[in-house]
Amino acid sequence: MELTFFIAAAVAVLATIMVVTQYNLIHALLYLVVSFLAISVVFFTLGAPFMAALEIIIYAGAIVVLIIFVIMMLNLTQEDIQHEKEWLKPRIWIGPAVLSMILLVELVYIFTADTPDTYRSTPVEAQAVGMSLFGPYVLGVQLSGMLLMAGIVGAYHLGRQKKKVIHRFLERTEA
Amino acid sequence: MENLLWVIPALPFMGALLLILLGGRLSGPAVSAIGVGCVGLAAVFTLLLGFQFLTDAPAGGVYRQEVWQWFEVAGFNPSIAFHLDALSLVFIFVITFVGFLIHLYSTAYMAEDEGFTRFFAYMNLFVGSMLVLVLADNLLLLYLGWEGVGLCSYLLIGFWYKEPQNGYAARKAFIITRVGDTAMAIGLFMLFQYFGTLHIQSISTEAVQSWPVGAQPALLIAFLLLGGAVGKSGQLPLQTWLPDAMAGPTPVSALIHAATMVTAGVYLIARMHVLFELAPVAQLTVAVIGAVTLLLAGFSALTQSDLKRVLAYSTISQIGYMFLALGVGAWSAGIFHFMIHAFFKALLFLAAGAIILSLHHEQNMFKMGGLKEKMPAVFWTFLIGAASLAALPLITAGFYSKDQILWLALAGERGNVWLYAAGLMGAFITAIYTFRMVFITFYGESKTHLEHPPGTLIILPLVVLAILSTIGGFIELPHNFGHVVLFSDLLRPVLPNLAVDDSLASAEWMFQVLAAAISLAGVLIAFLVYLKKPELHAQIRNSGAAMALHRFWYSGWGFDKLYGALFVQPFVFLATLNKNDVIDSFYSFLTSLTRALNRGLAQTQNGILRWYMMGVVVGALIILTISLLP
Amino acid sequence: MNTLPMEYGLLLAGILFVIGLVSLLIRRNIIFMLISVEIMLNAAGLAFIVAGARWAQPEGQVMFIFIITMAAAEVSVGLALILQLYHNLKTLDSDAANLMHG
Amino acid sequence: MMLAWLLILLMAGGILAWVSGRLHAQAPRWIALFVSLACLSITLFLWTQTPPAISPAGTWLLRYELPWVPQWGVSFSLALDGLSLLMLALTFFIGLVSVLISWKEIKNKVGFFHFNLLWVLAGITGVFLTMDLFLFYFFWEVMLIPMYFLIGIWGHENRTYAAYKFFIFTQASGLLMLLSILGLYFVHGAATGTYTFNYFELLGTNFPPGVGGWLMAGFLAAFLVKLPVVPFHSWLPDAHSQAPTAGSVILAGLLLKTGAYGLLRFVIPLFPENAQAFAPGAMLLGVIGILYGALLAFAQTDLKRLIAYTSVSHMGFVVLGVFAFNQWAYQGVVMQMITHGISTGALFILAGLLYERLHTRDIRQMGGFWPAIPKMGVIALVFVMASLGLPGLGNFIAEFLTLVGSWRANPVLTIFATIGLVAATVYSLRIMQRVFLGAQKTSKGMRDLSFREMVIALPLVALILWLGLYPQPVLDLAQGSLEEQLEAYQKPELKTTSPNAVTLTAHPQDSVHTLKGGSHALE
Amino acid sequence: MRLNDLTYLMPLLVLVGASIVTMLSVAVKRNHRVVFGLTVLAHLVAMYFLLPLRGFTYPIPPFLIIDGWGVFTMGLILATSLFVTMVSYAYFEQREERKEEYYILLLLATLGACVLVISQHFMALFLGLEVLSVSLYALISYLRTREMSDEAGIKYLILAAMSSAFMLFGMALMYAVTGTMAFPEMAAFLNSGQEMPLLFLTGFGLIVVGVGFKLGVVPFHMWAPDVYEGAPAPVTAFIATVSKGGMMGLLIRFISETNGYRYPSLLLIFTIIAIASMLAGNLLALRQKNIKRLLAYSSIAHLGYLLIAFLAGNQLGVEAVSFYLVAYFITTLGAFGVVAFLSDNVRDADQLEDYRGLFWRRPATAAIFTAMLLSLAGIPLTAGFVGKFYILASGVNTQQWILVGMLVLNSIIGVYYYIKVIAVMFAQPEQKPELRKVLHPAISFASGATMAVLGLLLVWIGVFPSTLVQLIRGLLVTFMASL
Repeated sequence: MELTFFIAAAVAVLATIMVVTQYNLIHALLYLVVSFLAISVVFFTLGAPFMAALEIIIYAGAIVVLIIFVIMMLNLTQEDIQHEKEWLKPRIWIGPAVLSMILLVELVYIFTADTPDTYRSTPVEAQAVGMSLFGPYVLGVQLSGMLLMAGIVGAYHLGRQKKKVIHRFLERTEA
Repeated sequence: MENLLWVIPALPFMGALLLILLGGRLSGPAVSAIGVGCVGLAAVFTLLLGFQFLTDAPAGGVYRQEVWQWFEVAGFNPSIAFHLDALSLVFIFVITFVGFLIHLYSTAYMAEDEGFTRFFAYMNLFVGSMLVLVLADNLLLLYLGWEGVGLCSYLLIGFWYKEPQNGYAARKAFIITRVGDTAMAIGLFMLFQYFGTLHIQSISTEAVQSWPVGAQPALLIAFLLLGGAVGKSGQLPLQTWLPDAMAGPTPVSALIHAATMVTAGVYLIARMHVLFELAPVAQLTVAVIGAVTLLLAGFSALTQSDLKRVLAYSTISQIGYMFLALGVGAWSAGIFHFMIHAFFKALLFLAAGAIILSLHHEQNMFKMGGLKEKMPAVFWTFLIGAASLAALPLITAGFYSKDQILWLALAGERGNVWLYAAGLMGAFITAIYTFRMVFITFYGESKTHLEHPPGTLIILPLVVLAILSTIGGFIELPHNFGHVVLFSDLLRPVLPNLAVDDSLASAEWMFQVLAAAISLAGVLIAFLVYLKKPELHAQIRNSGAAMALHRFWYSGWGFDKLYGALFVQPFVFLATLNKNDVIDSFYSFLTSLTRALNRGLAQTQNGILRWYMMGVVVGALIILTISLLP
Repeated sequence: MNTLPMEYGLLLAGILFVIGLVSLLIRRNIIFMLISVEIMLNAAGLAFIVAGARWAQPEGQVMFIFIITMAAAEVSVGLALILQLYHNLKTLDSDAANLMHG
Repeated sequence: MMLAWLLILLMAGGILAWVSGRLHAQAPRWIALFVSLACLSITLFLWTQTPPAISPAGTWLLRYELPWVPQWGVSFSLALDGLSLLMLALTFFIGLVSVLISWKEIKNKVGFFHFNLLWVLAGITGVFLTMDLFLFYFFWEVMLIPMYFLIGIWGHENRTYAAYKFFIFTQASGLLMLLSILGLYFVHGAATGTYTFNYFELLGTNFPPGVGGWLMAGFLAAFLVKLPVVPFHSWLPDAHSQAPTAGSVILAGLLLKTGAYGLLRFVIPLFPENAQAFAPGAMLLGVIGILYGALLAFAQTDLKRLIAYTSVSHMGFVVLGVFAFNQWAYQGVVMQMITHGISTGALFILAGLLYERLHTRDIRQMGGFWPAIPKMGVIALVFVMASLGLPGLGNFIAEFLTLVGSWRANPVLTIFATIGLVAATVYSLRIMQRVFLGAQKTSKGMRDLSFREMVIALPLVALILWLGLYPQPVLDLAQGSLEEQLEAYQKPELKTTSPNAVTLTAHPQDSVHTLKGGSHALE
Repeated sequence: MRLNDLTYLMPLLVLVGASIVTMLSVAVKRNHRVVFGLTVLAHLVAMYFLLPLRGFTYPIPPFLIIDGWGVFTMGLILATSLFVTMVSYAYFEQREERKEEYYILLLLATLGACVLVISQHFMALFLGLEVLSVSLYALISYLRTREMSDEAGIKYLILAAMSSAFMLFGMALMYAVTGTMAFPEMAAFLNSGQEMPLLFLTGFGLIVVGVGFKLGVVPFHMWAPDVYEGAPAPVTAFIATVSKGGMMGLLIRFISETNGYRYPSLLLIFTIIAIASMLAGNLLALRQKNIKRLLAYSSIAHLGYLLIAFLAGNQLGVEAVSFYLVAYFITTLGAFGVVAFLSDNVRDADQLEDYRGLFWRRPATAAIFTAMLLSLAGIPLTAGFVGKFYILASGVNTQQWILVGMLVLNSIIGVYYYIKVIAVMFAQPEQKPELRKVLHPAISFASGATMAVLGLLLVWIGVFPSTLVQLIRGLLVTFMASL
């Protein structure tokens, strides 16, 4: 089990690093899916099988696909990959990376400063999750409904297009 | 009658007020009537009151009248109250009477001037202030008069304001006297601190009781009051304004800068004689200042070419004599000389004014000459005045008053030989420059054309003053020579008598002869150098050292330059340097600092999203780091 | 089940979080930014799962569900916005979107 | 209630004037004139009602109090004593003059102008009347905005800058005072348990060591800036010279006086010991102000700026006197407040009249105006002389009393202050010389005072003469309140015997709960 | 969840219901006026249901708690939102965009803010916050044809999501330490423990990032000017008030419940943030020529002021925060109301030059704007003065001299730019064409009336603060008692 965790964790980290360093959006998204899959394995090892499923279904399944749809709508080309290359110069990433690394070091220090605290991984099954979700936290469910409603209304309003976007060079006619 | 004391100063004030308020609407004669009439009436009242004072002497020798209480703060309660004793009587007599004559003279002198009304308004205001000064029963009221005359002096010196030079002279006079006044004001603060009042009589009595001779505070106060006195009276070291004050119309010079105002210092010292007697060092200083001043001014007078400036320096010099007298404790002698000086100096100025007017405002003696025939009346009166100034023996009043001072400077208990020598030397120089003036102006060849000969209104005051300058001396004669002591008797209740060194008393006649001889010698030298052998004069002048000396004396011993370098220039320099206020630039700096900060910070708002996120990360880092801190 | 220190799970979450953060900071493509945010949110979710597992409570998982919900709502609005922006700016460069500054 | 009416009258009048400006161009003027006249008459009526010499027991002539924010211990508390009455009389007199002087000068936005004018007066009136520190600060700030508008809208060419400067300086110092007011409030509350801003209750507060000084510093900041004292004066020349005539008159005549009033009314009675400790420093500041102001005044070429710097110089006497702690100096200060208000106000009026005629304030372009405008010349002469402290005019009494008093407190500084009189002569005569004497520079458009202008000028002359020759009514009126301020100094043992056991950290128990773990003090 | 709870949740339910009803009505027929009416009505009804909740402390475990503080902040949020709605009508009427979704989003955002301030559980906090945020994303970029609007939206979205991630991570850490997400239990855990675990503190720090972002304080402030500028003026008003105020309400509840004042490092963090916010906000605003950005910077500074009172950590401090929030809300609403009122259908009236001589063209509008600016500057006769006074009082009371000193310094800097705007309004008008096409007066009636009410409120509170003080004290008694 421990080994599974470590392997999955390593895969997740590597896949995520690949996401960050890819120039091609689609490739990056594929790595992202890999990363999500690895994380879902981690969920299993942590005793949250239901969440592992949700991770795959919603993140990898829904959200990534949504993004891919949009990318398709935007009609990206090789040119854009070139742009990505240009944009990802060391001059640009060195500063943020250093800052983030400091942050990481601090986090690592904080996580390891206390004496290691082990736990017994008793799995929390889907039923328990469901019971609490629709028990004490039912208000939360309702609120997330409102959250989704806000998202939908917003996306509906913003996403509306009078004309389909063809290409930025071709399209001249929109209001 | 004594209840009408307030009328004397009130009359000229009323005149001034009338002239100011109605000014534009009055005709020339009406203006003269008001201007001269008020002073004349004041003179009449003075004579009446003086007559009553002399015949029916009041208890304590004082008339006092409180008009109203000025103000009262925590026991400080000066009044608008007048105090008439012998000393002030002498002064108000001179002020109103000589003042009246000069006013009269001015109606003719100023007749053509566009500021005729203004002139009389100022003059009346001056007379009023001066009367307040000498009649005041407390020092604060005295200070009011003191500053009031200063103001009038300023206004009148700058009367012909279109010339910037006159304005400059006027301001110089005001500011320099103000320096002295400041010292005096501090003296008043100290007096108030010690006595809780500024009432002169109370101070005089209490000072004697509470302080021994030589007491520190008395010394300080006496010095401070002396500061005021030297400022007003044009004594060293504040004498520089007086020669320049001649920029005013000549009657002004006669009244203010010769006869009355400049002697206010003498009055003050005489008034506060108690303090000076408690502070012998201060009193000695008075004498020394007097002696030095009379010499310095005398030498300067020797070199002047402007008729009025000669007279101005001679005024300084003569007031030096008065100071000398006061300094050696010859109080009544000083006051006596004041009176006589008022007569003959007014006379001289008025006569000079007559000349100047006739010569179309020409003041340079060297451009005159030969006026003896052209204006005989003026010549003779001028000559009488000059004789009095030069103290020609026996016939002139000046001789008696000056001789008394000289004698007491030597023989008085506080006199010494050095003071006497200085006085004697001064008398010699006086004689020289006086007759230098006479010879250059009236003798020799005529260089000018007489425009309008002086009229009656001009001659009349001259004659009256000439008479006074002659006979005035006979009311006080040395005890080995007639021994008339009317004047000192009059003053005795007010001013202490001076004990005379008996060892010298027998030799008094010798010194009188010496004094007479000295002045005659002076006249002789003047005659030789300026009339008989002008080439001698030129010879002396052209020698190098003499030329330098001449220039030095001519400029009044370089005091103007000195003060300019010491005070005026640094002040002006600082002022112009700091015109825009260095402190302000500190605040401007703060403003630009915030501006710079703004500019710097505005750079961070560059609109780039990644940069904003960096901000968040930095913030998170800082927060985490702080959390990590123990 | 065997035992595993909680710190390992948190470490993984932390590492993923920071990678997401780095990506967010260095990427100029707005879609990449959105993806990076998803990585970060996912890392936070992971941390909740770890914490929930530690206490053997369902709360961690419940929270993860809410996080996913929020991520979905946000991505939908975000993508709509990106479309709109691309429509206006013709680029996905976030640095180009700086009409407003100063 | 009478006191509240004054405020209501002014404020309502202001609004009315503003509104009426839309109906008729002249209406605001008449309304403002009427309002200020009414206020002046009320004040004078109150004056006639007071007994000639007020016994120390009954210093307060009128009191009016309404609860305002009872939760904080703030009340709408007005009170009138001799000092305030004098200040009110001055306020409304100057107000009246300002209305009259603006009659022709202000041509646009007349309604709004008079609104601001009356509201400034209302703020000043409030400052002079209020006996609640919160309310005091309130009015202190109320003065500011309308004044800002007066300068900023109707001022001269550089008005915006001047208005900012004025506003920021006074605002900054005012905030410091607010801090001190609050500190005082809490110190007093912690010590006695009653939280109040009431002046009478705050009197005699004992301070923990070191605290009193800081609290006083806040008050001083506000008052010294307003006064102003070098080196906080730099707003003044700009504000004074850029303001319209009425603005300059009110600034010099009234606004500066609020600083002096604050010193007398608040700093001295509230912090007797600290004030005494600070006295030498304050007096030194005063002397520096006198001399520095004089030096700067001499250098100026802008007439209004010159006059403005003379204010700096003259206000130095006020500081000198306030910290001398004796009757003479205090009476001198009160006289200085009044006479300076009149004389400098008059000088600003003259500058304004000259500006109207010449459209310049540069004295290098003036000169020799006497023959053309002799009336103005005479009046200028009077006030120039007042400015240099000529006896017989009110300013002399003021300065002399101040100096007499300060001599007792500190002779050395008094000597330097007295030297200031010489400097005053130097700059004052410069005005006369450069404007009225010398060769005539221009005669274009020079006309002498009109009837309206004479109506303004003559009362000013009469007043300054009256104050110089018979100031007793004014002195009597002020005496009672001044004695009260001084009482603390005559009985110093009262102040020092009670031990100061209270510390600030003791928090009020009745009104302030602390949250869990709250109420910390940051080190 | 009991049935009884529903009465206490009525205000929230009304908002939820209203948003759904509105959405349905839009689905049937678009009518701006009807939607507007519905929204206004919803606010009024919600406020009506809020009224009886005063004076109780009613926890609805595990998520929510209704107490004085919650009622106060909710009331404030509802009222503010109502004013925003009122101002919005005229603003959106003249734009050809579809207007109706705006009101749905506004209602949802208000709902989120309300949940935020009464939450006592991380989940409720998170959900409330996200409902608010997600609605705001859409609201900010609502005028989607404006590039600036889109740009502001995307900036806000990315940054908000990022800060949410930080916050979530922090919450997870705290949860990992304490094993609970409810505030009371968390407090219990902390009170039992001797020392605050490092992990907990870290979690707290990361939450502060999220909080700081929403509050718009330095260094999380950089979005503020861009979003303020890009968003439609009413939305800007909403962000400046409801979003920030909601977060402030939450912060006070959270810190006081979990007893955060004990931890010096937390106080140090907030002190630094407060000082930096005051300074940066005011300095940045100094030469700003864009009114909306200027107000954004000023809001950064004002949040810094608020933190001073927050840091006082006693009742006086909470009172001060409450009062200041009210004053600040009124002022901000008024100011943005004026901006919205003057805007035309092409762009918002956000340039300083648009205001030149406004006083002589539209005296009433200019007077209200002047009053608002003076209130921001803290000048008497306005509510802002009393608010600032309150804050100073709380600072002086707890002797936070550094903070108080900074407040004074910053007020002075602040005065400059507020006055600058006023000066421009009072400057001589230049020949400049009227900025906007004149709307039918009836349309802007709602805006005009709203602004008049706001102006009156401003002066009323400024002159007679005691009513409000009384109200706040009354409400806070239950809050204090609940602790």
